[in-house]
Amino acid sequence: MTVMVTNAEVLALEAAPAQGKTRATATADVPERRPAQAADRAAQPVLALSQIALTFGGVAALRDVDLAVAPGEIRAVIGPNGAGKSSLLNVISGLYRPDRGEVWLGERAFAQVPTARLAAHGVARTFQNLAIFKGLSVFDNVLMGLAHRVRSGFLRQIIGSPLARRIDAENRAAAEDVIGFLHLGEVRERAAGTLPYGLQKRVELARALVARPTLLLLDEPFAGVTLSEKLELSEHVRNARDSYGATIVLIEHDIGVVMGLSDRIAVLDNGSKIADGTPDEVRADQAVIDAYLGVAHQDITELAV
Amino acid sequence: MSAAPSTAQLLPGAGAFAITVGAAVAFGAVPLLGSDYLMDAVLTPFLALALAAVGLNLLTGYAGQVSLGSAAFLAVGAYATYNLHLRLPQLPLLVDLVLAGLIAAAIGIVFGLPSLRLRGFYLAVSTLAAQFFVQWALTKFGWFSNDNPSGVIDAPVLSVAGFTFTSPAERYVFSLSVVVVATVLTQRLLRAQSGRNFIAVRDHELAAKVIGVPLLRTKLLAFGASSFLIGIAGALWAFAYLRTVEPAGFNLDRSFQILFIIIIGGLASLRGAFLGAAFIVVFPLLLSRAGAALLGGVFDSGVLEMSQRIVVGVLIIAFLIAEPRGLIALWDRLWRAVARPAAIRNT
Amino acid sequence: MFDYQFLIEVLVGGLLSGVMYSLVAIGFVLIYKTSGVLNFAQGAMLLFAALTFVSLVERGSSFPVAFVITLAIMVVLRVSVERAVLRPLVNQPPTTLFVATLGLSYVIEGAAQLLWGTQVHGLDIGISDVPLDIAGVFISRFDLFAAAVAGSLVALFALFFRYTRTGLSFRAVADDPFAALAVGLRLPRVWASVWTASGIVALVAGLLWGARLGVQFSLSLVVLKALPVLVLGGFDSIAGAIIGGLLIGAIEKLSEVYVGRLFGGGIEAWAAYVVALVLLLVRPSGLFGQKLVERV
Amino acid sequence: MIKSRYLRFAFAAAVASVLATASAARADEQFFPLQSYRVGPYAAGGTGFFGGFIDYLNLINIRDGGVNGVKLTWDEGETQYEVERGVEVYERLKGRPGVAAWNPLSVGIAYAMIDRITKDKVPLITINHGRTDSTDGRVFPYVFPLLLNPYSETSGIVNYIASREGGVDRLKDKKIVVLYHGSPYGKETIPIYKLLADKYQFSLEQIEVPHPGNEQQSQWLSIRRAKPDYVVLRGWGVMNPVALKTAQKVGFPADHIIGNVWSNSEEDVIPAGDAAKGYIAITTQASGEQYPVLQEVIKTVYGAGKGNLDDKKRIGSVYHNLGIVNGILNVEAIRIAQAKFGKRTLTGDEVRWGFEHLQLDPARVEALGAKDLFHSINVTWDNHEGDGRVTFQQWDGGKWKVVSGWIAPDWAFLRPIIEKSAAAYAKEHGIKVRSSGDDPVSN
Repeated sequence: MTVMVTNAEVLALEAAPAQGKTRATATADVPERRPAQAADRAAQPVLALSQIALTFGGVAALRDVDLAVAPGEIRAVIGPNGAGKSSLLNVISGLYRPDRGEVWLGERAFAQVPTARLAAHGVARTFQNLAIFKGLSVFDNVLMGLAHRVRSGFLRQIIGSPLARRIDAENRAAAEDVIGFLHLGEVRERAAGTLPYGLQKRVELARALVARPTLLLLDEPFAGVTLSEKLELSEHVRNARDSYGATIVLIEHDIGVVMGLSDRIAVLDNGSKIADGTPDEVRADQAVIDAYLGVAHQDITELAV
Repeated sequence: MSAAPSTAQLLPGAGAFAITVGAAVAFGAVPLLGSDYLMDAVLTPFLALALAAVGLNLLTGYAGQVSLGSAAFLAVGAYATYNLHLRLPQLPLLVDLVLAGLIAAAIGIVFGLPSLRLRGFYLAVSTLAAQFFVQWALTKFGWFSNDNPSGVIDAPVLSVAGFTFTSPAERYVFSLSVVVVATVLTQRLLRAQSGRNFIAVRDHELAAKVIGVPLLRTKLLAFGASSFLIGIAGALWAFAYLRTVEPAGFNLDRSFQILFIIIIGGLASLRGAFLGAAFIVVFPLLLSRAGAALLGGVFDSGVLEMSQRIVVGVLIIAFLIAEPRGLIALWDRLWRAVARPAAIRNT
Repeated sequence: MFDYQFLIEVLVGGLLSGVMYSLVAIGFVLIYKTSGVLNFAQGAMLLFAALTFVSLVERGSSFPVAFVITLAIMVVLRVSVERAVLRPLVNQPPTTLFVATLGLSYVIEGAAQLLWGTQVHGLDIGISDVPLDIAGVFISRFDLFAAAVAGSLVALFALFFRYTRTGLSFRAVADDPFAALAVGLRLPRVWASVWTASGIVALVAGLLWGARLGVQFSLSLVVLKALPVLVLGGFDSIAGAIIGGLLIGAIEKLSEVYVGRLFGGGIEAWAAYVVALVLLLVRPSGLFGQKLVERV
Repeated sequence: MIKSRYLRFAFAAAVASVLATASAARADEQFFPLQSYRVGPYAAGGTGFFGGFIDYLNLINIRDGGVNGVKLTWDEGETQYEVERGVEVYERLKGRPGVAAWNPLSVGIAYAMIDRITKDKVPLITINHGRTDSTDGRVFPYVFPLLLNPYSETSGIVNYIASREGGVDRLKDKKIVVLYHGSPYGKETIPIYKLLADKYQFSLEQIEVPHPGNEQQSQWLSIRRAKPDYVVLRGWGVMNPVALKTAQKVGFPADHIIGNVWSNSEEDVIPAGDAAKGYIAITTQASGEQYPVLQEVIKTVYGAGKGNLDDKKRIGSVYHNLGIVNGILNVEAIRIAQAKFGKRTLTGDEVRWGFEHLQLDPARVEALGAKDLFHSINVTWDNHEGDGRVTFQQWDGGKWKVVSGWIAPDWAFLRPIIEKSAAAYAKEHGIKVRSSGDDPVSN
């Protein structure tokens, strides 16, 4: 019975993109392209985790988790609270060092991903509890997403050497583009700290997108956001993949949104992966239902409101 | 500390106009009309402390690294300039100043290293190590003060390209030009990517790391640039203002004074540094002059001084309660209230 | 041959003076632990307490009477300061609060001198400083007395924290002010009582240091001795303040007596900070301070 | 913009009020600008010294109607013993008409003013302190370390210790420790102690006490290990009582501790309580109020309710008497200058001439009512110290008692050292060394 309800919710979502504010760029043909993309999933994965195990002082947060993310895919990782989703993302972005296993970014493997060079590897992420720079304006926040590209030293910046000016101009153009893309135009000069929560989430997304990352890690982007903002944000996430060509890994515990948005879903439950497949396969998977049944009533009421 | 829109943005036209008028008054009217007292006892110290506050604001206001040892870098700047001038006489004074600033920057970077692991008051109190060490070293090793038995150094003559700055007005103009140039360069740095990196490191160090901001280089640049500015301010304080200096003049009270200036003036704002310096340097003098003039007969100078100290203390607390973001926020609010009708009219 | 007897004397002297440092440090810890404020007016309040006590004694009142009156004045002063200065600034960043307490120290220093004059006062609390000679090692009676007082004060606080309700509320507020608020602890009352407790420590420290230095303006400079103790022991731990104090006292004396000669003496001032700094690089929030957990 | 308008208005008002008072003054008045410090760590010294100085000026005004009819006026500016405050008060008061001399009683402020007063041609008086080489009037025409410069004080202390040991030759193999305050004032005498140690073959150790000196456990433990015969205390402020208390703690006898001229006041010993009993200190002026000039101050000045000290018990204290003596020297210099230039308001340079001829033999000192208060002074154009003699006083727990006659430092030995250091200063600053008293002063 519980599944039925979520299904309705999902259908509503699926219909949304059709009438939603479609961007000028060619998103119209999205439905046809998706099956083709699924076919070449066997191509080199953008991200692959093999046998990742992580313990915090005896408590096993992750138990031998494998995950592969194909280029251009919206890959979701869901699971109840405390399932290890955020730990997984922190392992991918190098904040935690796994006890065992490796993280493959494209063709390079890391025992621990060097966080400082994440941006250089084309990886960007957002944070669960919103890591924007309150003291900077929205535009400057977005500009910060390209910090790793600024090769000119501080002296060149002071003098305003040709190199410094060229890089600055390129960055500003890219920032303008993303500001327009995520409709942040009218708040661009305001200090990020003064914006409502939903808008701040969008600024963080813009900052992650501006460097046109090959891999975009989203840590519960829909947490604490109103329903209408959820729709808008999922719209932006889909556009991010389509017009910015980013492969997206989405960590979320709100099943409704995820089902409609992601190509494939992995389900974690207290540290281990219990299911991995398309939204339909996962929805039918008994292990997933049992895991969620345990917490189902709580999630459902939240959705029903 | 959100960077409130500065006055210039409110009245774009007025900004440029205000700067030109300000420059005309500062460089022209004041030196010609102002009294020796005004320049030698009020404006020159104000400029030196304002430059030191600009330096500390860069480190504490923009980059979020609290430092209680800024007086040590004032001392390094003063003693380095003295020794460069003494031991390498062929170098022009301006080169001495820049080199002294670089020496102060180098020492600033060394004492900035703990900031990679320490935060908040642990970092602040560990910068005290710089304060006490530098003060001890300058008194202990006679070489720094040319083996003067008491460790006091006398100011070299301030001469640039043949022109000597001796009278209070000339020394004032010399300090003013150095401070204006240094502040403009600092502003360019803070408007560029490095400035944004500072604020990023202050507001969310982890996010800054993830998006590729070089934490080590950014923090050390903050310490280095801040100590560079404070070093030059120290040289101005010693040679344009006091013209003789002893290490005790750069004690902990001096560090606290500079911290007062940027907190009262307003963190992460260059104009805040100047406003704060005006409050901390000029206001007590005004208070003591007014006190002496009005109540001179009734109380002796001691009682006046103590009551004046209470008034300054109370005002500091009152300002912090009224506007935690400092005078600059009060000033901008005042300006916005005055300028709002004007702004509407000319947009 | 190496004079071990002298080494013991330096060590004991260092430890005992370290106790005096931790006495001052505890005044800081109490406030920082419960409200995150580094109360730099503690030095001025220490001076004010000692000055009030001495002036009362000189005006004829006996020690106990003067102690009680001074205590009352300190309580009133601390509560009003907490109410007038700290509460309006309650959620401001630590640097703003730090500077507010600096401003407060100006006010108190000015008021103390206006009220009681700028004269220097002797304070004899009846404990002679003629050293005990234990097997050739000189140990000062005064230091032992000071150590006993500090020790009993610390024990008192430890018991107070562990077994009384208000003590428990202190610890709750220290751990998580919002949670404490949620369970209905009246935060303002806790902060007022914490400031009073730290006022009592300031009074005791003021009398002990006053007896040693004489009650004069420079008494407020004693806080500089407490800062390295806080850094080493951790800003928010009483145990850290005690052990940190002992360590800093010993390190200061040993470094000055044995290593000072190489640097030409006078290294005491910065030696304590450098040692605290080195240990800090190993443990960024002091030996006993709460580790700063950053929620990502 | 609003701010600076307010600023300009405030200054105009302040300057106007200052000018008003000045013009109203009658023609012949001699003005003393005072950079006093009545607040902060050194308030005890400041209130005593400036209290004594003002008391003596009042005495001259009330009793004699000024110096030969020229009334003495003064104005105080608070400096809290901080150099930049001292400079600010200097800039504020230097413009007043008839400035006689500056008496800052602060090493830091004195150093900062040497260039300024030389340019203004106004004498700077640093009684018992200041730059030792400023004794050489040929290089420092406007600076007067009257009575005692730090080197003479050192020589006086060593001579006193020698007298207690039964003669200079008995100093051989004695061990003296100098405990000095970690500041320019404290370090000034390091070289001269070394020279005297070589000369008299006594072993010497100099230990620094970091400012403010409120904790000296390690210094006194080193002293206990060194087991010296005497400890010279070259302290200032809180360092003095703490030194005496800690000495008692390590069992060092107080009567073998010799305090220098800035560790010799009641305020330095009272806080130490019984630990100070027996402690001996050098002084250029005895303490106590039994001297005729003190009695007159009490009768006429305090009698007329114009006494500067609020606590009458401090009359006759070491600092108060130092202020009185400093008053006597300033007034007599003016009297001597008036004899040459006329009984009117003198210029700074004329007062300088007065100081360069300030010779008060014991008879003249007695006529001034200061017999046994201070010995004598003999300033010449090239010796700005004036060969002041010193005496030693012992604290008996209640007051200072003089325990030695007037002792003369070894001036002959010190003079060449002073001239060498002054010559170096002259070379570094391009000052022409004067060859005679009437030489017009260069720069």
